[in-house]
Amino acid sequence: MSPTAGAPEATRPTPRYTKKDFESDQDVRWCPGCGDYAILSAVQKMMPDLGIPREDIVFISGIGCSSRFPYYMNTYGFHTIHGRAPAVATGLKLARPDLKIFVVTGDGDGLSIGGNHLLHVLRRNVDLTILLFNNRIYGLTKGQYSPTSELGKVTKSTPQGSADRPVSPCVFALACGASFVARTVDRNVAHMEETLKRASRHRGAAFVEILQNCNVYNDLAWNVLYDRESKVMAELRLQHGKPLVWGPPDDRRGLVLEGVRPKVVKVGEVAEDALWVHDEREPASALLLSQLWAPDYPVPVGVLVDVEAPIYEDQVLQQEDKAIADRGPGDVGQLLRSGETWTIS
Amino acid sequence: MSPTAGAPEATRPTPRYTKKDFESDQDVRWCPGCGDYAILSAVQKMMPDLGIPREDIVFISGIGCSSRFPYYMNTYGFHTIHGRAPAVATGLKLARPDLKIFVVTGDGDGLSIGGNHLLHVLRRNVDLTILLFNNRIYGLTKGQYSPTSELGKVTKSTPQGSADRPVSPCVFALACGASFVARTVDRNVAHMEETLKRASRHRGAAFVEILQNCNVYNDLAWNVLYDRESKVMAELRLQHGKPLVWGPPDDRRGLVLEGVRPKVVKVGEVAEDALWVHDEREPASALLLSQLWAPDYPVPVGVLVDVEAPIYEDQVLQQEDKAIADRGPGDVGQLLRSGETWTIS
Amino acid sequence: MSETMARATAATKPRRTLTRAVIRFAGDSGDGMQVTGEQFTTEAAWAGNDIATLPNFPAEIRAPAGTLFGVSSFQLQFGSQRVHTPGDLLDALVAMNPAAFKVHLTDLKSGGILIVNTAAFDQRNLDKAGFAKNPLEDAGLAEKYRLHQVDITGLTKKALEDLPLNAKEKDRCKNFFALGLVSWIYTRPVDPTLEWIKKRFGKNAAIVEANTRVLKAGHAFGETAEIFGENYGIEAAEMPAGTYRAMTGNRALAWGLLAAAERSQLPMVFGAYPITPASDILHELSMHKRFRVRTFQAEDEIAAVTAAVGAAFGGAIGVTASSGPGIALKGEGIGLAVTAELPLVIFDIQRGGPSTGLPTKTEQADLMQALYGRNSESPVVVLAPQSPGDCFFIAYEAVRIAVKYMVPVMVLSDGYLANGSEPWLIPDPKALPDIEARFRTDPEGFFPYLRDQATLARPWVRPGTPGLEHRIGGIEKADGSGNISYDPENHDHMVRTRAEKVRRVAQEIPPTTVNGPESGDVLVVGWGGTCGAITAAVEEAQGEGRAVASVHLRYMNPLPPDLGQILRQYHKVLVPEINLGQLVRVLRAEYLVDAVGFNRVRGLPLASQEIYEAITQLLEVKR
Amino acid sequence: MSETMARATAATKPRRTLTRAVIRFAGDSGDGMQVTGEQFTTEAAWAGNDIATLPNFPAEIRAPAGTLFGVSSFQLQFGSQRVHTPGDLLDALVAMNPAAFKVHLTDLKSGGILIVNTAAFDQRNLDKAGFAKNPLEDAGLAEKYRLHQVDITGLTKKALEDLPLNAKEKDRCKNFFALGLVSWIYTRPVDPTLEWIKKRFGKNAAIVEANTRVLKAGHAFGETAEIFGENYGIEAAEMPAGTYRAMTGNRALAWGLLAAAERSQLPMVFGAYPITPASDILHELSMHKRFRVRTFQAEDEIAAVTAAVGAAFGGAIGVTASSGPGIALKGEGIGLAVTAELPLVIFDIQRGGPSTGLPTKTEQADLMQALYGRNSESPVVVLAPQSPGDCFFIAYEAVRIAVKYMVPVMVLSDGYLANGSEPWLIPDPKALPDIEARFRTDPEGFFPYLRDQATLARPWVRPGTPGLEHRIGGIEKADGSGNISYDPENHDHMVRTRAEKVRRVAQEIPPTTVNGPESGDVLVVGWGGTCGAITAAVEEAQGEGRAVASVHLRYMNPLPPDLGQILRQYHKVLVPEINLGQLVRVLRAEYLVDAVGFNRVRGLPLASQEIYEAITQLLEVKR
Ligand SMILES: Cc1ncc(C[n+]2csc(CCOP(=O)(O)OP(=O)(O)O)c2C)c(N)n1
Ligand SMILES: Cc1ncc(C[n+]2csc(CCOP(=O)(O)OP(=O)(O)O)c2C)c(N)n1
Ligand code: SF4
Ligand code: SF4
Ligand SMILES: [Mg+2]
Ligand SMILES: [Mg+2]
Repeated sequence: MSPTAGAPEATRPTPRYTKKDFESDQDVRWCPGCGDYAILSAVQKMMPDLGIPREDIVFISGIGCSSRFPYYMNTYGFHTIHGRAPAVATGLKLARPDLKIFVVTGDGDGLSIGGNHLLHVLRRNVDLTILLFNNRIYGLTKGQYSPTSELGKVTKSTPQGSADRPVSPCVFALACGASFVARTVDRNVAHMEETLKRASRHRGAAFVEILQNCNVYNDLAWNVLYDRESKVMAELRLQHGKPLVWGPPDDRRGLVLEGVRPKVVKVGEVAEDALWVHDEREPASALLLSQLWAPDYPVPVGVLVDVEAPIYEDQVLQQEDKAIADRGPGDVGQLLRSGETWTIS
Repeated sequence: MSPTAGAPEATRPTPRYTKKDFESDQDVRWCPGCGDYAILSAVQKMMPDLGIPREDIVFISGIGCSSRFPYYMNTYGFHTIHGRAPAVATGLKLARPDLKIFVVTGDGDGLSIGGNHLLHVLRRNVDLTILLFNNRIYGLTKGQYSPTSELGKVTKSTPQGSADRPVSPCVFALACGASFVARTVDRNVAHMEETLKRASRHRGAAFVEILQNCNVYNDLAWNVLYDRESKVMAELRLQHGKPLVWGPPDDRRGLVLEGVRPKVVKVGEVAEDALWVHDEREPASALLLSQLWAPDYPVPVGVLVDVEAPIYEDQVLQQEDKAIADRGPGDVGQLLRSGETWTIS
Repeated sequence: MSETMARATAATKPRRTLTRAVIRFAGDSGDGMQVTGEQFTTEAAWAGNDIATLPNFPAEIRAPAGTLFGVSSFQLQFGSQRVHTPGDLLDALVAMNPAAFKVHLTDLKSGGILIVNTAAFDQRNLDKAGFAKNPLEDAGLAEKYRLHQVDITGLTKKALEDLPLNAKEKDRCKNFFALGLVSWIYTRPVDPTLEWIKKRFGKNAAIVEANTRVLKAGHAFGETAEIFGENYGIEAAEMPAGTYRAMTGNRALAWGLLAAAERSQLPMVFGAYPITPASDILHELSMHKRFRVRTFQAEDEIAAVTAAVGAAFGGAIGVTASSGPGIALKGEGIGLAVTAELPLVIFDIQRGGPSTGLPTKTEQADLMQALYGRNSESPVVVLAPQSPGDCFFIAYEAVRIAVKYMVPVMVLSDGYLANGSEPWLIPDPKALPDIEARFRTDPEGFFPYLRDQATLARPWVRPGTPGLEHRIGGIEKADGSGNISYDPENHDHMVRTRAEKVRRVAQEIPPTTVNGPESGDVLVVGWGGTCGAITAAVEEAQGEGRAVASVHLRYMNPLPPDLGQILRQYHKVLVPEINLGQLVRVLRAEYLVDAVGFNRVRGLPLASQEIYEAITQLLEVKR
Repeated sequence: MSETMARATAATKPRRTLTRAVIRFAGDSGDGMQVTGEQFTTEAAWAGNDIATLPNFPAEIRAPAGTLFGVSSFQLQFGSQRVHTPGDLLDALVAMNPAAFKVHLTDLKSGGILIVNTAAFDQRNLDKAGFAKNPLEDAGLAEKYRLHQVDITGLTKKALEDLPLNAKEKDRCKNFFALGLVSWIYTRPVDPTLEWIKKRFGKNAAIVEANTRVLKAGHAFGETAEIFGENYGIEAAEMPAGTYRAMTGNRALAWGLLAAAERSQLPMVFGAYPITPASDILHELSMHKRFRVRTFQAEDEIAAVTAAVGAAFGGAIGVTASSGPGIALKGEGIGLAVTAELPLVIFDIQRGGPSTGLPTKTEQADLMQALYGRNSESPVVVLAPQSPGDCFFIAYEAVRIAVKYMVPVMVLSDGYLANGSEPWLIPDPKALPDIEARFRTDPEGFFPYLRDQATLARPWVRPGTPGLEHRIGGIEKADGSGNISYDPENHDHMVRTRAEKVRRVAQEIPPTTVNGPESGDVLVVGWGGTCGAITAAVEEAQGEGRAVASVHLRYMNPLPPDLGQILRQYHKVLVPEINLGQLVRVLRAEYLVDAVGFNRVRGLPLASQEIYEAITQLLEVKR
């Protein structure tokens, strides 16, 4: 019997959903003002467009404020343990390749205790949509620095400043071979929806870093992208096949490559075709791009990479089908009597 | 009292050592023909040149054939548990910044169960020399595929071939912010010694991937770099400040960059200055370089990156010194009476 | 700050003198109930009362205002006699909003004082709390309780009218109105709070002024308002002379480590990964870099414990702390310290489980995990503090034993001890026992697994010592040489040696103190944070002439050598625990006594009343 | 392959008939002793003997030739009566080199057969084994044992002179010379081995020819050489009629899972991270993709167990396997399954510990970890197979219970059961009990924590089922609704409910079989791989008319309901375990019986002889 089957409902016509259909009956328990609210509503809003029956959708999370997410989605959900959501989701996907599975994690859950699982789920390219809420802090435990906190970060656990350099979620994901990597911002609802939609439609492990505000323990950590002034000069909207340009209409900037070193130029001061053109199909270039950050460079926002790669569970299924095609389905009765046996009468 | 002190021997003149001085009295228990033997002897040979008193040197390892390494070094050594050597070494370094600490790990120990610790020790840039013996297999457990095994690898646990794509140790290390990353080969003793020496002298986390042969479970996995024929066309020796060229004298090849895409050219068919010049001070370019592999590209061997970065324990010590400079050394008697107290008579 | 002042407080209305009172402040997470409770605690402490406190807050960081799950509360009992617990039922309850009212009213004694902030009882809040109608309109309420409806919000606003603060800032002061009022009712001196306000808000004059005014306004309100007929005095308790401070369990654990580091002159590395309710130990220690105690916020619990093991290999004191789920992850790392025979201290601040469970609630269910939560025969020493202040001595003792016996020591605290506080008689650090850390430096005849005959400890060697280079690891070792050994007899010998080494720690255990008659009908055996509740219950039974005694264990493994003997002196043994019966299983297996458990697993401390009832029931069974 | 053939074997020299024999093949890791032993096992099996085997190999992959730690051996006992163990002392020892000679000679009975490969006793090998002089030159040797010095290497070379193989390839055949010789000595049929050679080396004719020749040469050597005066016949054992196969514990566990998957028609996900001695379960299952059992080699043990939990959430059977150190890492993940109340099966193939310990040696010291190795009250069902073949039924039973009660089930096997093999009467899969997996599909009145009244199991729901969308997690839940709940009484209720659910599994336990009189002087209680040794010891005592019986537990938690009753029927209770006394503690705590342990922790199975002695000692104490 094929475990991939057994979802006859898959054939039912998918109902026309609205955002409301994805809101659960649970009280939302985040702090007032938390960026997580915006993310929740963006996710709920884009869900209907996926055209997937609600019962075929599962949200898996670890532990953290961010990981409370599944309770608020009117789908199947599992709030698991700290850092392990990618592994739980991998097991679920292996058992049920027919399901649409989201993983929700945080910068601590996904990159501190859970860093290793993130590496391997991306390497395996399991077909999951992974949302990492990056607020550069441990929220739920009341404000210790996280692996994405800036060097010298003063927190409860580092009164004189943290002593370690942060890791960039996108750089990390790309180095782990993620087939889809994007970055978006909690205060940019339209862009979030757009990005989440694309991530959800990608086949394979899709990783999205969502810059999220923890107004209680790390307020305005992403202010460079919130503040009207700084934003125009700091936000680089990625568009496939388009040159990497940003800035106010009267003062457009662009990127050119000097060898492997990206350089900021004023648009117009260089030839159009000298500008670095964004190519989502180029992991190597995405890896360069993902290393850019303000103030020296703009902050790339949008889809960094979107490529096809072998999907773990696809191959597992192919191997099964082949084994069965070659030698027929398993039969325990036969198996027990296979190989050397002898009879005593 | 400063824990960094208490090593008065540090002032003694360092004895003139020979290789023998670093050989322990333990029987070496690797399989005959194992690449680990060559690595052991290379390490023992380069030790005297470090000019560090033997008693100030510690080897920390996890579990695996490779992790048996410390037993064979006549220094201090600790064969810990699977995957945790970087964490053990971090604690040791925090307690004893005066020691020279090596970490020995394998592709399974360091990148499977231990991947997260590797990420964080590199991110923190703890002053450690980390040697990862990459044989693309689990040796000690008798031959299952590892995170560096090629896709489709047939092993005991994957009779129909593995279903996940490998991670590159060097790409991973660079993405984690390693301040020194190099690659060398067990069958190239001279190059190993040279590379290990440089790694040992680097301050901060130095990561060396050693391509190692497991002749029992994964023989000749690196044959492209062993075989005389293929080697000349496959091995790219990195030299700081020199163009990236390789190949036999009569058929030299080189790399040029087309945008961010490296391209193989025949030396001479392009202008000298068009060739991509290796710069160890350029992590971004190292990240590009580290992604190259045979057959489409040569395999870079040597030092990929060597930069200065803030060192975790240095800053911890600075914070202590500052705290003491500002407010004097701690005194428990005072502490207990600090803040609100009241007396009952 | 002189005591004379601590006593002074005007009282023109009639004052009744009580021996003890139990009060609780309850409101929104945002209402500052924790500060209010802590300040009242300080005031009572200054007045010389004995005190026990019980903070209680939601798992959510800042749950939406007005919700039931967002309620935060702080309870304390203070008295002129020894106070063992925060108390069971309340003499007074302050409810800042309907949700707090709903959640906590059930704990108020009938006839108890009930102060409500009427302003908060509007439709929105009533809905959020799920009240169909305003409960204050229920006439029965005023009959059952001494109800005081006070517009705390409004009175606070009024008191601050002319101050240059925005509405939100003003509203934030209202908790101090409640504090002032309750301070008046129980005639506790507000001086320490006035001082605290200065210290805390020093930089911001307006805020200092505002809080000061509101505090005084609340106090004056009690004095003048018609509604309060009388107030209450509670004499200073008979407490040992000396200088006191308020002490919480987590801080005490941290300071105990500092004392051990200072005395032993050893470097200390504290590796931890944040987790409720253990995080504050990391926070506290990281503020004391002057002691050269190195805090390491690791990437996970496994890194935290193995880093501590690495530090121990380097000749430092390796310490790690977590709560249940994190301790579960440390099992393998602890096992490494067991076989490497290195000193290691592990703090387990127990919380409600299993799994994530009830992160902010207390429990005692990790005893079995402490004893057995590792593969194979992997013995460690286990200690348990019996009060917040005792955490200081237990932490120190843990280091002393770990170093002397080269063994891991696990300390079982809990969420109640961690956050609860008590007046603590400040000890003289010099009076603490010595910590014997002798490093081997002599190469002559050295082997890493040679043993001290008294303790069976192997030599501790600091890397850097010439001539002592050696290698150890997690594989079984030949006793003496420490070389890898697969020899069957050696393995059996080593397994027994590691067990015997832990057993030898019994040498360190002082004679067990029995609270009550040396023999009798019922012996109550407890451990950890239930000490106060058990003592109160037992004393109550004793007061009625029952032949009941109690023993409270601080050494859980090994057990005190005299314990078996003591157990046999009583007809019945009762073991109250906040779990399903863990110590009771250990005692039954160890001594074959028919000990029975009293178990409630509610995420709350046990009430002395219910323990008292369990005792009396057991006495009846006997007859 | 007909049995008649299995009986046929020429015998012109005098043949003595024995009832049982214990023999051991010992040599270098490279000498192929495991294959030799396995093949001899097959031969004896075909001859209808009952058998028990004990492979024993070094932790090193291929330790350098000739070293003591590089010695690999394979022991078996075969007989015409029921064989319970691989045997204690040896009737015959084959030593392929000096190291093997040194390590194993001590186990040979005086008067036993000793076959040595003289060619290997050269200076280099003697040095490596630490022999000052060649022990074969010691005259005493031939007096104490029936010594046969055979130049196995040389004779093998000679037999292959004309074959187109290099020296190394030829030398590799020498183990089959020994096999042929021993097959002749014990008149076991070589036919199955000849068959095996064809199958194994089929592609390479030269190798087939070589091994065949050498095997026959060895056989002929025994027949013709002067040195062997006689050989031995061992009749077929009285075994239940039916078709048999050789079965090892790890394969039996894997096949038991396949049977459970087939019967239940549930998908199965097996998550594991390689570790000795559990890896072979992963290897075995990964060869059976036709059963759609999905093996997942995870990045670590935590991912392995949590992936299994994820699969269970998806409506599949989630299984994970490891050994002690890996199980220690899984504690938190198992706790998640406990509170999520999902079916999960965990195999713990116990090995020597603590920490890395003795990876290739056996032990029974993870019982406490299985019961308590998690934070808080986190009960799981624990089962233990009693023989290699029993692993099949236990694995199946584990799935059945996990699914029926929505609970994690831990199976405690060990290195001895995992690699040891026995003749196994092949069962009819259809005769296995049903596996009741009923998925809830009706939205009407659904809540995720509603319970079945008989089992207390909550409903299992497959994501994809319309109208049953729900969310669960590791935080405490309100019974019924499954919503997050911090309510104190609910928590107490849930903690007790999870415990009660595990207790209810007692309904599944058949009446305990007592091997011996229903009351008497000594009852021996065991569990796991010691079954054979205990049975043999008890039968020996019974044979001498002692009032001794034994009970072997397969259900460790909950314990059989009738056990307490049974224990009280004997004056003394003896509990032999390969640990420092774990089950004995459980029995003492549970039943307050003064059970005593017999404990040897050597990484080896217990010898029936030593258990027998422990029994007799206990009998004396009584008198
Ligand atoms: C095993 C374990 N260790 C530690 C914790 C405590 N803990 C809960 S959430 C968290 C970090 C959360 O940070 P992040 O993932 O960034 O989530 P956020 O709250 O910031 O959204 C920690 C350390 C835990 N619950 N379990
Ligand atoms: C906690 C734990 N899990 C699993 C193992 C089993 N194990 C030992 S070494 C190893 C992998 C070794 O691979 P690698 O690091 O590549 O070392 P190699 O033997 O190839 O040098 C595994 C899975 C273990 N010892 N401990
Ligand atoms: S603590 Fe921060 S991240 Fe958590 S809910 Fe509050 S604001 Fe959001
Ligand atoms: S198994 Fe492979 S890696 Fe291990 S010792 Fe043997 S050859 Fe070396
Ligand atoms: Mg965060
Ligand atoms: Mg390897």
